[in-house]
Amino acid sequence: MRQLDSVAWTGRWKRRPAAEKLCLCLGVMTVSLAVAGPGGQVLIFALMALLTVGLAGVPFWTWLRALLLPAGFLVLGVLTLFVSVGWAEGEAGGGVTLALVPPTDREAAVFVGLRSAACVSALVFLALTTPLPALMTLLRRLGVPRDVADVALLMFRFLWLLFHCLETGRRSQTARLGYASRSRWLRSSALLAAGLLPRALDRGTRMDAGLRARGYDGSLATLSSEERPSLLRLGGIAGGVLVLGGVTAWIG
Amino acid sequence: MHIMEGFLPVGHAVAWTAVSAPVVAYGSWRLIRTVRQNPELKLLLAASGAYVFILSALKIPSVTGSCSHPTGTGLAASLFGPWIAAVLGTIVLLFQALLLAHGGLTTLGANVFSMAIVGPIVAWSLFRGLRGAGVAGAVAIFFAAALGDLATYVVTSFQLAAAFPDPVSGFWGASAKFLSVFALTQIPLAISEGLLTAIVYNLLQRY
Amino acid sequence: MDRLDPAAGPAREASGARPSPDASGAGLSPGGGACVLEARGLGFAYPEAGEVLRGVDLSLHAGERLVLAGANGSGKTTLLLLLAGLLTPREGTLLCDGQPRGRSRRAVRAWHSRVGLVFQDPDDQLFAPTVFEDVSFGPLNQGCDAALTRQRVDRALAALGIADLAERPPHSLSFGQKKRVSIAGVLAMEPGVLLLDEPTAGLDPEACEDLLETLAALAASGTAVVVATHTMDEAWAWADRIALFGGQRIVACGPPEAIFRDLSLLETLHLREPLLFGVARRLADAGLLPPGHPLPRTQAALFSLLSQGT
Amino acid sequence: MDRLDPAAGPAREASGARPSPDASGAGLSPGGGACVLEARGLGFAYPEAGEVLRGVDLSLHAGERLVLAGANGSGKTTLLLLLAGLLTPREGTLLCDGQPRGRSRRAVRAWHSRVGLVFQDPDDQLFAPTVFEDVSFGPLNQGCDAALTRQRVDRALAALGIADLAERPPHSLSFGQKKRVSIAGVLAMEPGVLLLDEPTAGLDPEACEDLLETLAALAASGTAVVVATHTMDEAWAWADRIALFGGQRIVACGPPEAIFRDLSLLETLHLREPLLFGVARRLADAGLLPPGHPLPRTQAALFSLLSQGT
Repeated sequence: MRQLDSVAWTGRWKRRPAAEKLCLCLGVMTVSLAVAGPGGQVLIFALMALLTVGLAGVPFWTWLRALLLPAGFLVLGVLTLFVSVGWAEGEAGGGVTLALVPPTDREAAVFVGLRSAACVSALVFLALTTPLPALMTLLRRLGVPRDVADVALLMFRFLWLLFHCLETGRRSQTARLGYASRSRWLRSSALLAAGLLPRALDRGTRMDAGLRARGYDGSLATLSSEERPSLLRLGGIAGGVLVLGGVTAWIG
Repeated sequence: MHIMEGFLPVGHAVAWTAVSAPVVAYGSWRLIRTVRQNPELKLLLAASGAYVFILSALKIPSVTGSCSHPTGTGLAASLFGPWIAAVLGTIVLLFQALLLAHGGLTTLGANVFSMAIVGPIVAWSLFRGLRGAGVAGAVAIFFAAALGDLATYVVTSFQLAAAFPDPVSGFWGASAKFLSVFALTQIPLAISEGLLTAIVYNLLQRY
Repeated sequence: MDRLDPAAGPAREASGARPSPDASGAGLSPGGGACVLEARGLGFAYPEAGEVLRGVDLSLHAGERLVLAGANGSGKTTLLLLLAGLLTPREGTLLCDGQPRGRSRRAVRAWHSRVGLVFQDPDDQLFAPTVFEDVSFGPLNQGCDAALTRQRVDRALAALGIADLAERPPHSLSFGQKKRVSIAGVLAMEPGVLLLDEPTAGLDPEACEDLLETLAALAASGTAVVVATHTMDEAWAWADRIALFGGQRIVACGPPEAIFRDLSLLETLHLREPLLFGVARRLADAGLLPPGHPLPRTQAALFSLLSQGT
Repeated sequence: MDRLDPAAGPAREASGARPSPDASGAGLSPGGGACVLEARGLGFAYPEAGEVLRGVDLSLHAGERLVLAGANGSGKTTLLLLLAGLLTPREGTLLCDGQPRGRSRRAVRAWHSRVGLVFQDPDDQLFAPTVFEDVSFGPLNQGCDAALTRQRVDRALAALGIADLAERPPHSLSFGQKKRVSIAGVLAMEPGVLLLDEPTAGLDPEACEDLLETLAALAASGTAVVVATHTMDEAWAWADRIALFGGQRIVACGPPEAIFRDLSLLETLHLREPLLFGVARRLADAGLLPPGHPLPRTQAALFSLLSQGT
């Protein structure tokens, strides 16, 4: 989490308006879900990889690591689709039968895997080039109620404070052999989880006082320093996505 | 159990989003009303939401040895009720997608339905029901957390089965298939999470 | 000791300090700045912890450097919260620019604009995703427009030497950097009084020195700066005036030299004589420093005097 | 300087310190205690932050008081985490009682039992509902039975003078009390090496002194005590030996007097000469202290020498 986040904050494309990157990501996902065939999915995956690692300058290993977690689910999911379950009805000795699905269904399963990989590559592009709060600010501009967006932005801040607390807490427990056996593990985790809740609430109360000292009375307005998205570039991205749609429809 | 980005066909993605959206919208309305009345609750809600996210980073051991992530939304439901918990859960799922590449944007609706709506509601109503029936707090919380977890897992399996029915046995066959594939990891996890939550509950009583 | 609070009676007698007829009043300070903030007979009690402050009098002048010195738990933080208008005193009055503290939303807002408080833990004050956004929060609450806010943020960041951090998220900063950002966030509101709770806690010697220099520059530009600390060496090096805390009250208040000469009082309060002060005083008494100089406030000054004297 | 780490080459030359043929090795210390913990060529890098430690050599002897001195961010905390076996070094070896650090579960467990680490913020360490339960956490995890655990907890609480807090919930304690509880929690595991990260940070002067005395008593009973700090006065007052941190390495390691004589090195590392040391050295050089005495380590000792010398 820390690594993905720090790449997003320090990357070459950090300063590009979040609206443009979100537009690209959602556009590509739409093409992938609605238009593209197997070849198109491979093309999308390659393009997004090129964009993320090549143009946006995300380190290759970071990119690969970000793909690792979804990959596990994908493989398991696709393999499940390869198998068909049947019930043998009414016969003695009958029961559950397992069989490989017919070739067309296998192809369909592989296609789902390819499509998912293409969409994941678009998601990873967004995650690795855009700091999360920029997206929250964008959502607020797009009409998400101010209070909800405020809560989300504050959550982002608190989450690092608590993450630090969790990390050092777990370390200190490890140093005192809290994870030396399975039963101790459960007990130590519970101590940590229980201890974090009052700390989290305490953080909230203290932050409330800290913000009131600066005139907080319910609204968390700040001045964003992000560039406004340019209509020209947004148009360019939309055009690019349309072209991608056309090309993928053509190659199937 | 998160459904990955792009795994659901476009129709299903849209449909689950349409199912979840009204609940989250209603929860948002309640949340806004709450913080307008009481501005300092904004900070407390955010801190609790962050806590829910952080709990998912807490690895717990399950009997089979694999580690995974308790959801924590059940706890949020007990603090703020299931509606506001659904909003916090939605934000958590969005964060997980964008900070961990876990879950996704097109599958957000489906994941919100199973993890931020059904799971917490099952956990919350079980807890209230069991407590009302005179069951001890720790026992009630064990069943609430464990069954809330299992409910999430069952719903996810149904969602996948609806998208990919079995060529031979249809929806129910596919459900059985997905349920059994994920059972190995999810059932021990649900038990672990139930135990963990019960210990946490006991500790919190003493703080 | 040229200022002694009238309420400090018992402890003052116990410590052997001489009572002084000069009660801390309004009006002009010895340094000449106008009185910006004044507390009279302030008392406070927490529902759980009972009474923590009793009969506190304090006046603060523009451009002054005041140190609140006291052991942990002596009530320094509570006093800062009261002065900043975040707690309501149980008794006593608070005046800012001669006006008592009002209860209306508008009055509270005006108070927060005039008296800024920097918390000990910077994480209690940093909430926004980037430094720039965080520092812009205060000015926007004051009703500044975007252009003015931007200008104030830039000025505050420059004053603390952290203009290069503007686009960074708080969670990627070091402790010292966060500290500076939290100060900038208050400074951007351009308060007349800046209160800081243990500002140097957790900083290494160089960062401490830099920060105290920055704060001195702020005071020189007319802001009244109040620093709460338990580090006596810092108080000696930096303060124009020191208010000593003990037993829920301000036990003595005056120029550093007068305060630190009263060893028995310091001991009663579980405080120490500042090392530099103690050494310099004994050297001067032994005739090892050239006569006619005030006691040195920095290590370098002591060493240079020492080389002249011997 | 009787010990200089071989890896400190460039900085050592830059600072003008004399290289020494005596590499920090195993065996007996000058004080005679057996070598309990040893690091050779230790290196570490965080994935986000890059290299933080490089070629660190250090040996630690029973009953020794070692101070790791360095500015914030110089890598002190990382070294403590490595020594405590909580991070795995990227390069180099670690030996405890002459045995290299193993990777088996059993070996890790033995290491954690032998080397204890107290974190800077006690809130990172205190999670149980009562002090007693918190301190019993370590011994129970080591496999002690109830009777032995109780005995160890009582002993640890007594050693830190907090036996009366046993039944209190940690969150109701003052910062100084929490600090003592967090140390007791590690002490109850009876480690041979006790590592403490900035143990006096946030404590007021009296609490600081008390804690350093407690730690000295622990060392006297045979535990090797390592304190990381950026307060040079503390290092001078307390250490048997000082390891100076800078530029990701230990730049110099030796007895305090030798370390602090190298002013240019201290400056390079953004550190300060300890005040008491600086004053005493200058007075001794000027012939104002009686000859033949080691430089005084406390204010009281300086003053008494001064009165003898003049």
